[in-house]
Amino acid sequence: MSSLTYAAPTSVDDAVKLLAGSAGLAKVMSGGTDLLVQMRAGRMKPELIVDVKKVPGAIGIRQEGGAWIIGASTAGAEVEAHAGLKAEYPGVVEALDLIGSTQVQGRCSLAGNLCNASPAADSVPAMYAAGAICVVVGPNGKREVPVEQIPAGPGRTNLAKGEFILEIKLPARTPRSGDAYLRFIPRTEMDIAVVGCGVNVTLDANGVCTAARVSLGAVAPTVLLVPDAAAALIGHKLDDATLAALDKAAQAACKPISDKRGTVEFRTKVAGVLARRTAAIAFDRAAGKTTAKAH
Amino acid sequence: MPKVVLSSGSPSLALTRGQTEFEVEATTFRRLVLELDTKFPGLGKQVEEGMAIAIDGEIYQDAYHAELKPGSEIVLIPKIGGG
Amino acid sequence: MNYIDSGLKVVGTRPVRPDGVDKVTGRAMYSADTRVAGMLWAKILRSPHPHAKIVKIDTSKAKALPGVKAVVTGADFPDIPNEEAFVGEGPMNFRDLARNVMARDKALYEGHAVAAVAAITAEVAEQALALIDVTYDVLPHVIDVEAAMADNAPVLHEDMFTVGVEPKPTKPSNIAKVIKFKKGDIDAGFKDAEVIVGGRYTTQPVHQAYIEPHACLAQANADGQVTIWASSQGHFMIRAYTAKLLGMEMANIRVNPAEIGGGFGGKTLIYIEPVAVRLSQMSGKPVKIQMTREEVFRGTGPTSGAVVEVKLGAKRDGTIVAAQQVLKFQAGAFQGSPVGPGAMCGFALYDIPNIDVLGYDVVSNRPKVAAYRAPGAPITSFGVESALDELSTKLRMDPLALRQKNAAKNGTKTHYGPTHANIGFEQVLAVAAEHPHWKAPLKPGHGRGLACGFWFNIGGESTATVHVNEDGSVTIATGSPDIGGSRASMAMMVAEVLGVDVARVRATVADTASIGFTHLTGGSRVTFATGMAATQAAERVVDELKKRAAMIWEISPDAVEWKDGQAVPAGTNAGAFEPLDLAAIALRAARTGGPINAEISVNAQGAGAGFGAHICDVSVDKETGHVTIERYTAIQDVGKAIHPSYVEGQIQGGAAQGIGWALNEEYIYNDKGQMENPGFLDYRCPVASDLPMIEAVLVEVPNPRHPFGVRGVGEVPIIPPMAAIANAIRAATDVRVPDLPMSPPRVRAAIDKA
Amino acid sequence: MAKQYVSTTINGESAEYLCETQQTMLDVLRDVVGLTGAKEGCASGDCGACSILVDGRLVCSCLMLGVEAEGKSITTIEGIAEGDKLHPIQQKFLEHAALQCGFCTPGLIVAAKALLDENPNPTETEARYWLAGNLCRCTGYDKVIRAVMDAAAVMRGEAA
Repeated sequence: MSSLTYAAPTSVDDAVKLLAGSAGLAKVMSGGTDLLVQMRAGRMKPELIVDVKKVPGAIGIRQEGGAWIIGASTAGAEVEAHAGLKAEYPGVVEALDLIGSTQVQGRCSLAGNLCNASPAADSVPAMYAAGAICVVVGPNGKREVPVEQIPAGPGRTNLAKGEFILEIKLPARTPRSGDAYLRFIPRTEMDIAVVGCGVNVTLDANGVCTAARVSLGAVAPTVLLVPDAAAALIGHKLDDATLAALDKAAQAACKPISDKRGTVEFRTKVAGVLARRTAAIAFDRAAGKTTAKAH
Repeated sequence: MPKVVLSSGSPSLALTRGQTEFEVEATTFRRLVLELDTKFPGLGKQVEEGMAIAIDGEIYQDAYHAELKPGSEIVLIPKIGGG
Repeated sequence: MNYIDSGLKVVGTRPVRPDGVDKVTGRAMYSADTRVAGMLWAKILRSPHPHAKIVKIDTSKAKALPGVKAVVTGADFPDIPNEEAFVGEGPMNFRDLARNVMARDKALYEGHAVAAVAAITAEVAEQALALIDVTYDVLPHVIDVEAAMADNAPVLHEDMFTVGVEPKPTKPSNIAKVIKFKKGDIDAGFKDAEVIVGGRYTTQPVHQAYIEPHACLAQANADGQVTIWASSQGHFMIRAYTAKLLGMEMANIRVNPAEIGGGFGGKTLIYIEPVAVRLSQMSGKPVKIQMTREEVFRGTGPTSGAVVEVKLGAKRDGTIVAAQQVLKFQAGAFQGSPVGPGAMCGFALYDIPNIDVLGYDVVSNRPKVAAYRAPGAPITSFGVESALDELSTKLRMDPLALRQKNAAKNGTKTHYGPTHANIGFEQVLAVAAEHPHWKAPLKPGHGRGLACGFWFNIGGESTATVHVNEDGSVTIATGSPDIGGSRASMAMMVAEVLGVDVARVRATVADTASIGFTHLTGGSRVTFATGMAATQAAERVVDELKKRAAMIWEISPDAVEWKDGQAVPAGTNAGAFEPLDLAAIALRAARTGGPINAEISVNAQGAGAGFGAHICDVSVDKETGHVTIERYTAIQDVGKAIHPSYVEGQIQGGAAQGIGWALNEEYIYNDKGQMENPGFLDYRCPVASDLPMIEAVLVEVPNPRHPFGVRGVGEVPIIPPMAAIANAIRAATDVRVPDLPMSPPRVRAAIDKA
Repeated sequence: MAKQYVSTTINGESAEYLCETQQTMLDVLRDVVGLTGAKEGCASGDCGACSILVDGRLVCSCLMLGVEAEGKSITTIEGIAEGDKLHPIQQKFLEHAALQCGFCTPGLIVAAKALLDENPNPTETEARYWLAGNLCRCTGYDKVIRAVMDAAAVMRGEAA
């Protein structure tokens, strides 16, 4: 009686063929923690679900020439358990770890979080800040796309029909670099970010910032990369003046809405607060001062 | 005779024509209800269906048998439920 | 007999509950777990509009869908006259109840049931709902309580005229009822006052948020007999209400109580049972209804949101001489908010000569409110206990000392009539004053708050049976659904009376055909009232056991004593006989007159009122407005704790619900009058990481009207938290947050404003 | 379309069933397999009452399709005790009165087992964050956390 088809292909080609060949709505499933909820609520009525977890490369974590390659469907719990990755990109790992509950961690993935294209997705600002590259496979083969080019708007991506994200690449770490992600929620767990902030910096020997990427979540239709906020950091130590400039730049970048999770005014103020707090952790990590969990 | 007292804001005042205190010839809750109805038509029914009474301070709900002493003070109050 | 000082052996210990293993192994059967062969699944169509005339409902397409077995709308139910009827559970407007279960001419809130379908699968039933064509004439709606009170507000019920005002109004209104309580002379009181504080406080509707959604299974037979499997806070309530709404005889309805997955007051009325029965009658098959979480939020009753205005007048020494309150309570779509108890509870804690309380029961286009733990009291006390904190600040007086100075004691006459007797408020405050938490130095940046609460507690009708089995073990049954361990406390009280090991006493909850009428599990009445019935039944069994022993020994029953679970001769001249225990007497039951058991029904009076005091430490992130509960202590007079662990559990759980109410829980509506957060993602109940350990301190001032000194304990603990936290935030930030929930945006805004 | 055939392992026993594609693992357990210990509290992954273990990893069965169980090993609350011998977590829930209505209890116990399998010696804070996905409305979590910490001690052989 149901018109829904499920497939769990074991090769990229089969997965792409299925996705490209489907007449109706075809959805890629990694963890399914968003997809199944949307289906249950009737917001999403796919005719085909392609479970890509059996596709080679979709699950697992490896390193190539210093760069990290994360299977885009790898469950949060598995990523969280990877000491090497966590040591170099604690911000990305902790951001993924913030998604949902322990139960959700058993299923959720970087690709799912990214392609659900919610502006409040926790792992996405961290990937923006880290300068992550998405390995996209599709009918025209493989292409590499900067993560910030994937979301098109709430619930929409720039992926073409038949395409899906196979892997996420995090660039090789340069010395004195560190990242962090913080989000604000009303409770201590289980909420969607009211504001999220990712910061990734590289320092020189004197602790002066030489490179930075700053991102904000839940303050615009998509996650934002905030060059002005990065500019406020580059060339400076993290002193009060720098923090103030960062706060200002972050607030200036906000184009939020008022909804059940926060008001425009609150989100804007908290974006500044989080930018300061996240930057402080990223700087400490870059300076090798702390390995402590950010939250 | 037992004395019936209504809070000066009680909805029952409409039936007692504003009287907040009056005596009733009754020895039990049951008798009280009957007496109230003869004295102020409708009041007995109101008490029986929607109210509890406090006899000398103690609350009784649906308790015909509850005894009234000659000097008892009876207060009519809303029935109490709970979660 | 009274056992309070009789050297208790079982009562006060902490045995494992009789239903425990079923619940930790997943075997316990809750509402949605029951299945029978040939069962249909039903789904309910709900109004997308908060206020709309139902012009027409066309179900023909739905009926034509293969797999659909029955479709019902309001027209398929008897129209009930608009009158308060008295059925089992007490007064209830069954016309309102019927129209809440299934709308007739009007949909009065988003989520109001308008039709239902029974089909071979849930999926087919869902598809059928989409085929039901409802023509609505959408009307202007009103959500806010004060907006609903305004003259130009859209009127929900053309036939509703405000009760309690003279002269009788001629124009219909959303104000269902005005209630007043007066004591002394309020104007003289305020004239006499040297310090006056006042405030306007608001609370949002919050849902009981029991984790088990409503569900039921109904089977109607051709002979008119109906069986229902459902969880609730009263299966006799389900029987009475279903019978009334369907015009059936109670004898034709048998309700089997499933294990209940939380209620907190929210399962003291019905939503789906009559619908399932009707669909079963029309289809000839068993019908199962299981609400989704979204339906629970949109379609069932939270408690009221309210506006609470408080004014207090005091002498410089802290003596409160005048207290005034205006309460505006949302009732939801039908009248019946808990403004009555709200108007009684707020000032019941204090001995105040002049009191004036004015309350409004107001309908608006929201789900009809249902009971929620101490209905009305948390709302009124949030205002009063916050204002008391303002008063103590203004007087530079310790907030606990201020409460001690004005605390109600035995003999204090309340403003609503009764005189307090056998209460333990002063004892509770004394314990609070000496508690290490109250005396502990504050950590930097932390703030400490105190607030108190009062609840009447009730008794009422209960039935219990005690059976001595053939081997001398004991089985007891009551009509009270066990919502938090009452089978354990029943077994313990009976074991105490019989003088046997509690493991030899097994307790069950009997269905409506197997035991006498028993009122709801609510109002914190079960351990008190049903416990009284169980105790008396056990006592009657003891009398019988003595008779049987006397017969065996051929002596007079008066010459037999019951000691430590055995019949023994009373004194030497009664004769010398070997003691007879239950097994020995049960063995001879047939020869001495047959089975040994007793059933007792009571209408228990003399429920002892409960008082509590909560101490709370918070820290506040001033940049984000995030509040963290750092330490929490709840002190309460519990009368006598039968099973202390479950008494502590009631207090800890009530406090946690109050903390959620205080910090994050609320119904959020958009301008279309639709609820925007009907799920656990955005209706934010506290999670484990939000809370510290909650220390429950049991103060035992026995209630002399109960054989074991029991008082109800379940309601009081939800009353103080909102004010305790608001007062703690005030202490930490110097900012008073008068509006609930004290969520981060609200707290940050309040800090910025100051 | 036709139902899907799934071959899997449930609580140590090999199991086969037919299910609709869109049926969640929770629907399958309750309505197809007949194991009703996992509860539906929200069907959106927000309450944890449907928690199960899939190849030892904690998940919400409402957020997984029944067809995904193919070739996996599923553990539900019904599979936590060994025969008639309760798991220490179950025993401690009883001793600490860590349940009132008991509806969230199966999910909490499964989640607690996953915690202690991974981290035999959690701090109270770690336990609270791990269990944050399991809503309990009755207990305020106090006795639940005490039961879990106590069970951990027993499993470490430090307490009775």
